[in-house]
Amino acid sequence: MTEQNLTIVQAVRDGLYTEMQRDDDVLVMGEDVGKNGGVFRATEGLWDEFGDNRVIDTPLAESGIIGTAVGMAAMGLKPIPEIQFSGFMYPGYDQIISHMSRFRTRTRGRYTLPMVLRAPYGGGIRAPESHSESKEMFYAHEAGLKVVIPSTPYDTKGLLISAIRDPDPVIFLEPKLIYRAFRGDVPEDDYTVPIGEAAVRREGTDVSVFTYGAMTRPTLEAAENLAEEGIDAEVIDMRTISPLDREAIVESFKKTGRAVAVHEAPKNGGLGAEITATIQEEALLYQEAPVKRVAGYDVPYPLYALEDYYLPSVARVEEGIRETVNF
Amino acid sequence: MTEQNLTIVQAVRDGLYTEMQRDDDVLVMGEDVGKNGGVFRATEGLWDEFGDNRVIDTPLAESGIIGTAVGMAAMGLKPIPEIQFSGFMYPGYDQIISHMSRFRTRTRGRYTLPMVLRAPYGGGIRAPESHSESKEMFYAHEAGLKVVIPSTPYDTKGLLISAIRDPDPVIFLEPKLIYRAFRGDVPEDDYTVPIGEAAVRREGTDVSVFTYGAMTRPTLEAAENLAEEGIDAEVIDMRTISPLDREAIVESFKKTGRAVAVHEAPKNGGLGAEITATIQEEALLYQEAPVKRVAGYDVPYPLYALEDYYLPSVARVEEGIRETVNF
Amino acid sequence: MSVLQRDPQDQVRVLDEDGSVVGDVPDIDDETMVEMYRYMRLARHFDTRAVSLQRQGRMGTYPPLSGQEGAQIGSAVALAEDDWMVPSYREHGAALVRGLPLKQTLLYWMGHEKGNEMPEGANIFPPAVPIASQIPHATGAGWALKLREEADKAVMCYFGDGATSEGDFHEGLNFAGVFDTPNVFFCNNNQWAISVPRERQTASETLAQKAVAYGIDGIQVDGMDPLAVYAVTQAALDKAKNPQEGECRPTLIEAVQYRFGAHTTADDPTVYRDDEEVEKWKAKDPIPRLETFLRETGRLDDESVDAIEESVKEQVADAIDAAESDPRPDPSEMFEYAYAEMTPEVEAQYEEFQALHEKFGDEGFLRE
Amino acid sequence: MSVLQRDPQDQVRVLDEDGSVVGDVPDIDDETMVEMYRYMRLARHFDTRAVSLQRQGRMGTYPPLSGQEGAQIGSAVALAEDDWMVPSYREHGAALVRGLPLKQTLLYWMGHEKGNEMPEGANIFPPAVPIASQIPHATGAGWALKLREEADKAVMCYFGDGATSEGDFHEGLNFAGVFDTPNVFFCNNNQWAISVPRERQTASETLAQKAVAYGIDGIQVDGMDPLAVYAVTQAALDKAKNPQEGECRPTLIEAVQYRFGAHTTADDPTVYRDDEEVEKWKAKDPIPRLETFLRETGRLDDESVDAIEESVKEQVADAIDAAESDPRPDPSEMFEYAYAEMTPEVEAQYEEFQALHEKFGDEGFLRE
Ligand SMILES: Cc1ncc(C[n+]2csc(CCOP(=O)(O)OP(=O)(O)O)c2C)c(N)n1
Ligand SMILES: Cc1ncc(C[n+]2csc(CCOP(=O)(O)OP(=O)(O)O)c2C)c(N)n1
Ligand SMILES: [Mg+2]
Ligand SMILES: [Mg+2]
Repeated sequence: MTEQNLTIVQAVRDGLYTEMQRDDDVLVMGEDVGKNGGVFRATEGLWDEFGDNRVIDTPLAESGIIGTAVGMAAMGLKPIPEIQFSGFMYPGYDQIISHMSRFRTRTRGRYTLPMVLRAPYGGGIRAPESHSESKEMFYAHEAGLKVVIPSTPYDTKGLLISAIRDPDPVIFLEPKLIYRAFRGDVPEDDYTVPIGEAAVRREGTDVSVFTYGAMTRPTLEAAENLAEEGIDAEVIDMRTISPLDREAIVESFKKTGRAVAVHEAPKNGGLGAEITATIQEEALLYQEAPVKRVAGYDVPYPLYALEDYYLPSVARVEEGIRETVNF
Repeated sequence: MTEQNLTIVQAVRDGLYTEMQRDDDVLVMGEDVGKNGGVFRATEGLWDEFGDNRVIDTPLAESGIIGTAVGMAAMGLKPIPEIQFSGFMYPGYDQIISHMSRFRTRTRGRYTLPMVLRAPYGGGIRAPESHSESKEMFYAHEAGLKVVIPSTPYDTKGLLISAIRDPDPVIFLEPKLIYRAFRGDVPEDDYTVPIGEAAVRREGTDVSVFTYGAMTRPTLEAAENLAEEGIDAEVIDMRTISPLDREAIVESFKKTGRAVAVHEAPKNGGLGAEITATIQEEALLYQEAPVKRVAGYDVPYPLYALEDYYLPSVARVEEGIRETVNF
Repeated sequence: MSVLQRDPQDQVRVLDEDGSVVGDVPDIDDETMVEMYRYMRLARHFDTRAVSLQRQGRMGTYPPLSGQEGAQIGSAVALAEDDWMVPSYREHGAALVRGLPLKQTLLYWMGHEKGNEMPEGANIFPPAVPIASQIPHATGAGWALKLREEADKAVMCYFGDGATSEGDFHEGLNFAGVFDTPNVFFCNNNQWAISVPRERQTASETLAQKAVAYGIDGIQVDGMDPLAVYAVTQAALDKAKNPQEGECRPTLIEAVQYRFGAHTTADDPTVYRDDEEVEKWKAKDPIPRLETFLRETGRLDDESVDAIEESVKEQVADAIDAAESDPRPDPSEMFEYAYAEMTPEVEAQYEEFQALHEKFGDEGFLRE
Repeated sequence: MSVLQRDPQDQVRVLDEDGSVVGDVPDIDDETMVEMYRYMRLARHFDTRAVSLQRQGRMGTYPPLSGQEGAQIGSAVALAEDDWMVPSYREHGAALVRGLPLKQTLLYWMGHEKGNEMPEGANIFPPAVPIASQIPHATGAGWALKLREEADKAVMCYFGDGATSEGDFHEGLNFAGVFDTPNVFFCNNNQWAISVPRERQTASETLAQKAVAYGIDGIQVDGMDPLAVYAVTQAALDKAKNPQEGECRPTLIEAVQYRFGAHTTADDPTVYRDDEEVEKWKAKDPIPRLETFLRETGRLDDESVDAIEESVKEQVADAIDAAESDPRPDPSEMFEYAYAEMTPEVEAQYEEFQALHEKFGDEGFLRE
């Protein structure tokens, strides 16, 4: 297989391209995805390649975008609506919660929705208000959906292809902070990375650090820094938020007995709580310290002058890990 | 103070009436709240009393209802929009998340939204699809909002009055399963029950059971049943979902060392996870058993023929408590 | 001039309240006309029985349709076999025409998802409870047909007057206009959205004129005149599939009608509306209107009416028997249909559930 | 005949592209006319500077307004002092007229909430980023005035052509129609929603005609003709406050115009539109148009134009200095403004933050 060296956003594009080549039922739709190639260029060139019927610029209406995609998917197409920023999924929230997640159950499988709802998510790019949302739990708390967040170019393409082929609706959130932050090898052909499986990004024995998306990098950086202090942290990238790879969580935790959860989403009701609860339920007896949550604060995400104080920083992650190891 | 013997839905009405009498800026709006008095009769008679300008039947449009209420509140009125069922808050979700929660932060307090968004929530009444939602975490995960769920007539009126007087926006979810299930003494005058304080419903020493809303009653029933088996459970009604009374959680847990969380909301990302995480963070050393979550399953809420299997039943709660005590 | 080229203010009618012809009778063969009548009788009788099942505690909340049979049957009969129908929650009558067995409708309102196992080829979407939320689905479905070059099929979407106030109405129709999708948007304006009257819903004089906002055609029809409804729907479906040069495919039809009964069995309409108003509209009842026309044109007589009455009763009784003797759904269904394949989380919860169920039996779960 | 009683297809104009009078010049005193011109120059110059600040990394993403000054200033000048304005994110020009200092606008786009500390009496809502979401707020604000018997004040809401596709546009205008609120809905149709052209946004011939759906008035105006915009807005505000018998208060104004520059500094319009198109619209530039008129009617001469140019430059330079020398916001603000009183949760997190901040300083947080 030929390898390419791609950024995450290029891997998104490559994943879309690959599946659109393979399967005529796959189409892309949303605001500015056509000629403009998406505001982040995630659909660049696709319109030239596949034309107006498969790369569709829509009116500015998120409920319309998601709702019509539901209708298309029920008819057997495989639409991939893009919402320009995850903070603009809310006007289409009813379609996600009341319909995307429930068509299969509602009809005992007569109608299913093989669709993928993509959106860039997360903070840190000095963007205006509403452009820095990290609210994956709004979707993880709703059964019937799968919620995927990649953190590397390889995973991005592989998970996206899995999502497109998944017979169930998938919410695919892309960490825009690292859309172009680095490159990675990505096979040119199609391949899949399974939904629902976490990845160990750094093996370690002292503490398990669970994270995902754009926080994976500062977490790894913190772990490397702490290695110099003699702390050997295991870093696990969850990759899928729902269904959560609880086996991976428990397995790592049984080894280390200590855990930290890192996410930019608000702490209250964030994935950190769910990870903690899982550890509780399945590995309490291994536990040597409280599970520490290093997360977004429970205040509205500030305008960008303060966003660095809001987001978990390397120092905060380090301190969280230290606190846990030294408990 | 004269006492009345009221149901929860009557206490809602009484709270609205009391505050509307006291404060001309308070008004009620929503679908069928006027002449019809609300589909659950929560606004019965208010239209006769206060007229068309303070008890307002609106067009069928939740984003319009919440969005215009935001505009009214920014201008200093105190609107109390009703959404007919909490499952119909989603079309207005953007207004809740992007605006209700953020006007104060956005303007450094120049504009604030003294509004209360009311909706009946929860399952168990053999209603059609979308009428049994228990998704309080969708709001608790968003900073800038307060989320209140009463479980007794007394609290209902007192918390509702607190919510109306609160300078910040409050989501007030009413457990419709027990709207008319029992009566309680409710003072005729105005009084408040503070937002953010849990209530011990049953003292006990063996295990702390945290619950709220409609699940409070089966939980208390389970606790009574278990008393016969020699298990002495403390039952705590959280009453406010956000901000959560973490002090009450920790205090009770330090006494018992064991905890169960009971809610009808889905388990994954539910309040049980947040309660567990809190215990972890603040009272790990007291812990003698995993925190058990007895919650809604992570599947779409079924049509009513199966809803009893979905909702935590007395037997399920009992078993959860037993498991925790016998760990 | 096509029936669609009228001013949206100008209501299309074929029969007056007495069943006399006041417009162009559409070209429908006799058999189909009688069938329309039979469907209306069937829907009406089903409705009466369903309400009483609910009263007897044998069924949950149910939304009656009496008064709206003309609009439902008249429009559904105009659909071709390959067309699709996207309903709200009140189109039991229209669904019947599409081949959804009454038993299914009963099961749905008895709280079984089984009711939504649409028969292959019926081409019906499941009922949508959140108001107007099905409208974008219909547009998407029509759009899918067009993208697949199957725009010789159309998708009809039903919704109420209240639904026109929701954002999804706006977004769904606007997309249809922009992408010129083969859709018919059929608004059952029954004058009430629960207790909120039509005038409180919007300040526009008609609902049909809202089409102007989307650059599509809008037309108002007497919704209690099944022949007028048929004519208008037929024309709209035709245009959706075969637009002439310069014509748009989608149409918004406002079918003016009345709900005779309660909004649902949980509603008490006497709180918010007068008997007088109800009586006024009952005079427009679509069933006697069509019956008079059919009798007067020799398509129906006492005998055939009696036979229809008999067969309708039997059909409904059989459906009720069948629904009530259907096995309770198994709790496992809750877990089975959430995803194509159970996720580990769902599986673990299913196992926990099974263990509890084994231990406590149904008594451990069922209330009362 | 009121200017509002036209067909929505019929665009109101006062000046043609060369600044010659082709309609009724509204009754505006000389001073105000010159002020309008000055505001437009100020807005244009500010815009140019703001774009270059962004390019130099001194400011974040910024949405330019060049080309849209005629619509913004013409409409805002028509507002009475007590009226309210509910903007989207592009109305820096209109906000200026309302008394929002340029420094505030800069601070906002530099990522400080301080920019939204609207001066007492300016009666401006904070910018709304989610498209169309401010429209229901405007309706609610107008409704609040009416409920308080202060409907001698009106609320003007700005939004773009793209915004008309959102459900909130529909719901907001529909409520305004039903409750007859003192509102003016001002659509800045600048032909593009980022890369999506007006024709892809909706199939309706005009945006103004969407008013028909709400039973309110709609009117299209040349949005690059500040005098026409003033006239139309003035008439709409008048009607909002003092409707005549049978008139509705709300009006939808479609101001047809063009965005000369990028959607925001993050956008590259050459990807999706031709220079030719841009040039065509640049010929309609509102600034020279008004300047010609003012010069030809003796209201402006070289000297006063130069003086305005000077003062405008100075004012913008001062504002930039002031904004850039404003202290960085303190991180504590994040915690302070979430609620009227910090909740225990926020307080605990604030304490945790403070401890970390003390320990690591800003280096523990700031990236790069
Ligand atoms: C989004 C949403 N909001 C509220 C409701 C509650 N509700 C059910 S039916 C109804 C009235 C619907 O009126 P209309 O659209 O005229 O249809 P009809 O019931 O008259 O057929 C309301 C408010 C709902 N189902 N969905
Ligand atoms: C709900 C929502 N969806 C998407 C966006 C992203 N976005 C920002 S501006 C814009 C285009 C707006 O176009 P228009 O309404 O015509 O206003 P203009 O920018 O042209 O002034 C889009 C899609 C947003 N801000 N809000
Ligand atoms: Mg209706
Ligand atoms: Mg625009």
